[in-house]
Amino acid sequence: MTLPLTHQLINLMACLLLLIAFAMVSQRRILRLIYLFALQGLVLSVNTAVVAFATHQPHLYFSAALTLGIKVLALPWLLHRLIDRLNIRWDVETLINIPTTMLVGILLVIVAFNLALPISQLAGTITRSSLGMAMASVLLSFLMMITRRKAVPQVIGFLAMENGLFFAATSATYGMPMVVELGIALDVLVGAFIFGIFFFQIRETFDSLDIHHLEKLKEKT
Amino acid sequence: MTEIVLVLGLPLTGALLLALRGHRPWAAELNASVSLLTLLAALALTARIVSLGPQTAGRELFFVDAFNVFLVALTAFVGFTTALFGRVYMRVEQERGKLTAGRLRLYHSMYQMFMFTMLLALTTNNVGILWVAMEAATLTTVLLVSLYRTAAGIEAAWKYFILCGVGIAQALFGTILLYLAAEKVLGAGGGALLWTHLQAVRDQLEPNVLSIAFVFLLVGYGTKVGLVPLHNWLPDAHAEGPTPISAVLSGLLLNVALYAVVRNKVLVDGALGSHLAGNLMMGFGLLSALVAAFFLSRQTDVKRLFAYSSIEHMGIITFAFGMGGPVASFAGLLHMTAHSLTKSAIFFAVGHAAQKTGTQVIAQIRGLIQVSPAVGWGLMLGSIAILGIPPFGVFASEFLILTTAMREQPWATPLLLAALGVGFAAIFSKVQAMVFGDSTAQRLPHPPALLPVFVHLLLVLLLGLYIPPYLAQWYRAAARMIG
Amino acid sequence: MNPGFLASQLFQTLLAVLLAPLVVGWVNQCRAWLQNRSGPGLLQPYRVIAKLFRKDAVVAHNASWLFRFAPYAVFGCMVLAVSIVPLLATDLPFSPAADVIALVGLLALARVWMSLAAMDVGTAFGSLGARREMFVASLAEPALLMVFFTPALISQSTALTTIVETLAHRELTLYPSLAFAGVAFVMLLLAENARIPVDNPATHLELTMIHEALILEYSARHLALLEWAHALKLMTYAGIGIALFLPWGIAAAGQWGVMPLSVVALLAKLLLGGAALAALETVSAKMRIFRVPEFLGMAFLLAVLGMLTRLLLGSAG
Amino acid sequence: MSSWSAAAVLAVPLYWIAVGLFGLSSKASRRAHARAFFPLGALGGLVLAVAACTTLGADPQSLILPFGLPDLPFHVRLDSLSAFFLVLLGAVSTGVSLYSAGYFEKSGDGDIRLICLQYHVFLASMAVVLLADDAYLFMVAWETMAVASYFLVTTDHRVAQIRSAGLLYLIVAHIGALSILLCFGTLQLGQWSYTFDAMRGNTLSPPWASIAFVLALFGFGAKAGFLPVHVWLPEAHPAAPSPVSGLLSGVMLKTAIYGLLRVSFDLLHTRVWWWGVAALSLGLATALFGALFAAVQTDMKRLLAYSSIENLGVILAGFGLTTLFHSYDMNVLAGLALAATLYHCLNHALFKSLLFLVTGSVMHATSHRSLGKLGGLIRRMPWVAAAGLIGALAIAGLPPLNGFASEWMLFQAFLFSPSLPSSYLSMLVPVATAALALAVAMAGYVMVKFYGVVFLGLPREELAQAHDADRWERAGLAWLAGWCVVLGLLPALVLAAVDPIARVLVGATLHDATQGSSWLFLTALQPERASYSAPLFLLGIVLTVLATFVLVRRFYHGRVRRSAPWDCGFGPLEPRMQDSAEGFSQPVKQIFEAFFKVERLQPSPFDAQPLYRSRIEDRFWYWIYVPVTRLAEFVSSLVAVVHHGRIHLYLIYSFATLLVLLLLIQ
Repeated sequence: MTLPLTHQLINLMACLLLLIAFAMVSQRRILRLIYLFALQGLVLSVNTAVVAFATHQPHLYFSAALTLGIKVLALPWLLHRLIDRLNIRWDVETLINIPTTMLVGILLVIVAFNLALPISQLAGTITRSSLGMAMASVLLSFLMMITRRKAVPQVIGFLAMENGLFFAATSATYGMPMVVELGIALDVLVGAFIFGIFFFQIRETFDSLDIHHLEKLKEKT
Repeated sequence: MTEIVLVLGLPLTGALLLALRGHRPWAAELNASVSLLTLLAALALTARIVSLGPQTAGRELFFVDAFNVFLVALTAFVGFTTALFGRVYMRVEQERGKLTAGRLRLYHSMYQMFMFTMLLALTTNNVGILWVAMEAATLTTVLLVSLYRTAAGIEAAWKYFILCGVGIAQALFGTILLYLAAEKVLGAGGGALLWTHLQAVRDQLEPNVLSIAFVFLLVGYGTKVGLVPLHNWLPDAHAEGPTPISAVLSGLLLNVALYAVVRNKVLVDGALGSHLAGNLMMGFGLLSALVAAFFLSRQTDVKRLFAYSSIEHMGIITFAFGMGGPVASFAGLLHMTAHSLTKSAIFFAVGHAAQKTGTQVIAQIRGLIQVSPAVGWGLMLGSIAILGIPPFGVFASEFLILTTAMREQPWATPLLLAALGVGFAAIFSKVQAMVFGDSTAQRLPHPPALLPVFVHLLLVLLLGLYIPPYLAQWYRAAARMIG
Repeated sequence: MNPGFLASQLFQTLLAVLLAPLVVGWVNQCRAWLQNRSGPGLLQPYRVIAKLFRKDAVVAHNASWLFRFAPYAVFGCMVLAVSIVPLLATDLPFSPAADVIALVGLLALARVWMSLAAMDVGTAFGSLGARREMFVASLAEPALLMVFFTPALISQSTALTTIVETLAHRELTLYPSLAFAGVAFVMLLLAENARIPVDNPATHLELTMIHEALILEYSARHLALLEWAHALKLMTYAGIGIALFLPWGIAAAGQWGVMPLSVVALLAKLLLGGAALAALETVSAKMRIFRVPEFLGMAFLLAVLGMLTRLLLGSAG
Repeated sequence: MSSWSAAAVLAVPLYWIAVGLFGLSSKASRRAHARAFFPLGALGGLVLAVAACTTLGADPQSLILPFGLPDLPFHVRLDSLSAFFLVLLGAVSTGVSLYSAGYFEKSGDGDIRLICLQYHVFLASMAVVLLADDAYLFMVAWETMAVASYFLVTTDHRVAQIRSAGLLYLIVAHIGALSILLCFGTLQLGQWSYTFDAMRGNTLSPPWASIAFVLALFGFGAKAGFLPVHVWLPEAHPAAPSPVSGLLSGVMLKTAIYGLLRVSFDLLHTRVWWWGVAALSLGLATALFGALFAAVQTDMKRLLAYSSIENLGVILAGFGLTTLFHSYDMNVLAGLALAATLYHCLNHALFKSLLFLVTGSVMHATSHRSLGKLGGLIRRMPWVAAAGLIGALAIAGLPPLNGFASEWMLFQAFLFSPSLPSSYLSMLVPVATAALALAVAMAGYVMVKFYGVVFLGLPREELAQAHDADRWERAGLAWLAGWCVVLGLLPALVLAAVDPIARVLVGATLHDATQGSSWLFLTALQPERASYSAPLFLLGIVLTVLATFVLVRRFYHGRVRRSAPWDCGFGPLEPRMQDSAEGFSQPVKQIFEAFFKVERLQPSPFDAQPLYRSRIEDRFWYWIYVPVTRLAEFVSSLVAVVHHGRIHLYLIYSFATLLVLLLLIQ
């Protein structure tokens, strides 16, 4: 059977999301990471809009706009300014080698899909596979946070994870109730601000954003 | 219900006021008085619930029943006493030049903000709002952990932020899945996230989804509870933050996080009809208690020591709730109360001890009862209480938990025994060394605020010897709710 | 209790007290003969005691009341002990007051008094003697109890009277378990009465002496009492041995008719026993002080073996 | 009986707590304080003893107090078993409190107000332990007892050894308490039924009953100092002030015996024969161990502590024998063994506390604890010496004092055990009896050493300042010594007290077990079986001694010349030529070397000032405790690796946890 256009669109968006997640995992340059993050936000908001259109839920349009505002414009801009101020825009960080990361990523995707399978069975919504995708991208962002050695990329990974969650929320459940959406958005914003403050604190204390400075607190073995 | 408005509104307004004027000398008094008012409001709320039973308010946005109202009262109370303690403590810190007025303002406003998020998380009827509040709790405290701007402080705060943030993200995913399952039954819209509704239909929710959801929720909120192996932020944050914050983190935040876990456990058990959630919680609880006990013996920093002891006790409580049944749940609630009262009292005493000796290193704190008997005895009695020695309340709950476990989960008792034994030896050997012997402490500019310590200990003593009937009713009702 | 019983009790006690030095004398005499010496004569112990009583006592400066009281206490205990043991007649009025365990306790009491008194003056010899005495005793006492328990198991009683009646006044049966107990008893008798090979009362050699070191500080009447008590101790052990292992011919109390017969029997047994003891002492050599525990351990072991055989063979054992 | 006495019994603990609180609040000088409050405590003890005495043999009286957990108010019950131990507590505490009035006034260390509070809370908690009728109250009182005594032990907390002793004590006590807790956990039926009544109604399957018994044996054993959990005892008792040592050793250890009896005879119904064998062998091992180690101690309080281990071992052996008989339904014999056990509990309580008080006076007089420095005190402190003599003779098990009477009964009980059905068991008996006899004899050795070295001979150091005990101390000593004599002379009193207990616990009246016993005679089963009469005994000794004395005086009243002791003709004797404590115990060290871990520092013939030192250590320490601590350290070092400081690692943890759980629930 062929799905209606909107559904195909949603699935497409899901694939894009996952793709971007992979791209972020393998991306070395911070600046590009920020762009990718913005792109992901864009995909997210478009997807939200599509869902809104498909299911005629006006409040989802609002949510899409919110996403656009915060995740595509505000946060990337903020991060951009930040890396300028900390002039680390051309920072390149060495990752543990990409192929292994990729391989792990693939495994995660498989796990995620298998987990999502029963749920998608149940989900009578238009969403079938997108939940699995969302979960996969969440796990991927997690993986990214694990592999990064610098503060900023780790934060981006964290925000990307939130994107994945949002995607799951919208596509699997047509979005959470409004008040919750607002609350979550607020938290993300404040969180981003506090991250910013931290960057400066870390910077001025260790004059570097390298996390391996933050490994003093440990048990003496 | 005006009480709820007050309970939530007072800290919020207090936070705003202090954000503007928090650097003034009288800010500490303002902070304390706001907390006092909050406490009064919370008591009024409690009185109402005790008299009228569970209630919803604000278009079902808030729901207060026996379970969370007692946590509300506890939170407000510990918040108040901690504010009293912080009044003196932070003043000394400031005079020793460890803090500027600006940081003090941050501290005061964030303190009230933190109280607000705690109370919101407790009183809300909406799983989503609960999540929001939990996240906000992290955000409000993270800057306080790094208040001293020391390298260690920043590191601790960073770890706290990242780990809890990630954890809480898992919890969000769990919440989404919960919603996904719920809307099948309740239809889309706000209703599908409300306890009151979910409770009603919990046995119709799709078990598959809920089991996965519970895993995410457990890992998410469990991170904030400090369950091993998700606990790694906890000792750092407790050790590096200012002592009042350590007190409220240990005494309140962990409780609230556990509250979230238990709420969800109720739903999931209802849906699955199996004991999956309970078993998971028992496993985590045992693991936490055991690992924390073995950590204890290696600690050299007094606040880290008691942070690990918090992990141990959270493990025991989680185990109790996982075991379920009227007695065990009752014991779990009792242990929650006793633990947060005792542990905060201990942190008060430890704070003063650290200020007197100018260090947190156990090896350099000696003979407290020589210089200031009150601090020494406070620390000694507090430790005795937290180590589960009667007639303090912690023992009462441990008594119930152990005896019940011996009947229902005999396999677990050796592990619990090992955890308690090792923990006892580790903590008491260090505390004895700090309290007894010849002294290294000196005098302080301000007399220590020891009233909170002994008030807490007195209450814990009361819990061990005589639990007032209405309190008992309240515990029973809550235990019945938890099942 | 009727006067007859009381009389027989008094008679036995007096007889024993008066006879005790004679037994010592007899043993020494036999030993002298066996060693081709002409002995000091049977009555030598009496002479010694009499002489000592007539002398002036010398007491160390720092001796306390305990030192001067001890000889009386020891003598008293020994008299009591000898009057408990049924030498001539069973169920004497005093016998229900003490069974074998109490008897052992009584001997221990005497020993403790003596050791304390020896430590009182505070000389090297006193404490040396006390140490050795108490140590030997702490091994010998349990062994002695074990020895008693074998016949006690046989007769289902720890009362000497009952034991003697069971063993003597019923039809004659041979108890192999008693053989073990008998050997153990002889060894204990040697150890407890300061005889060779455990101790040698004839010397004051500090390497070996036990009993003599204890009483080194005593003189005159105190010494006399102690010597007499020592003789009484030997008498008591002899009596115990007789009661346990050759109980025939002991009268029941109050039977004056049989009494002379039993006196004769007693004397005969003492003669034989004394001679045997002397022979034993002559053929064996004094052992080093740290061999003594092995010696006593052997006795202990034999006594336990006796009990075990008794349990193994049941009523036949 | 009358209910006023039960009321009085219940009132005394409260009274004690009140005394303690008043003591805490009073501002009196140390002297006035001690003089004022401790006699009040003694009064409470006296009342308790008398009141409990009158309730002996009456039907149990129970009461429910409106405290405790919501569905579990405090249950209190006073039956004969409790009453017996309450009498013990009352009698001993009377003497000890009287003594303390004099003692704590002189001893400098510690704040008298705190000591007074802790002391009386300690007494009260022991009383409540004996009265409790539900698991919760029992545990509360039990642990309060431990903590109060811990604070008393660490009164002089500036000394490092005392701190470590207290720590060890509290740790062992707490672990023991946990195992008792689990024992109650097995006994309860769930759903808030923690009362002993409910537990009585609950019959467990043999395996569960055995688990409960083993837990109880371990838990109470940790308090009573049975092998291998005895290590705290020789550390804690010397560390405490002497009156406290007296209470610890005399009374607190007995509460463990009480608990053991309560659990295994009252709450558990099932009987398994091997419980008896286990307790019996454990007890005898403990007794021998204690006796041997007591023999080689050089510190007088450690010596007494080890002798406590020995006596508790003897008591445990009696308990084991009782269980053994009872498991084969030989109730009369069980009654006999039980009577012996309880009798010995009472005796040990009296003479051991007496001896600890004696050491207290000696320490005050000389400020020495080490036997190597003492000697000749009988001349400087006659009162204490006299009391000490009675205590020493009694604990050495010599007639006609009380120690002998109980051991006599115990031996009788042992002699009956060949009638056990199983041949193996009856073969076990000779060995057991032998071990018991050896331990008892060794006790005599120990006591001669103790008394001889402390009170006799010449002072090994300059002890000129030594002074006798003051009025209060004398009163306390006299009280305890007097009871040692009385209970020795009139065993019938004790039998009368024990009879109702035997009826309840093992279902046998002692009247069968000790037929024909009268105030004069103590018998086992039938009079011709075995009988012993302490009064006649004493009479005999006194008569003969008097007779000899009079006769000798009458006929040979020669002069008594004082002169220097004989010095073998080589010059003046020095005090140091006497046996030191090490010297006295040297034969034991030599013969039983296998039992000890001896470190000897031998001087070489060329040393300028030759130095000989030998240290005796407890092998159990190296067999059990060191390995356990090592294991714990090892595990914690493993665990510590987890907290490695790298945030990536932590993220991986939560990631892995998440995945594992997700896969788990699939």
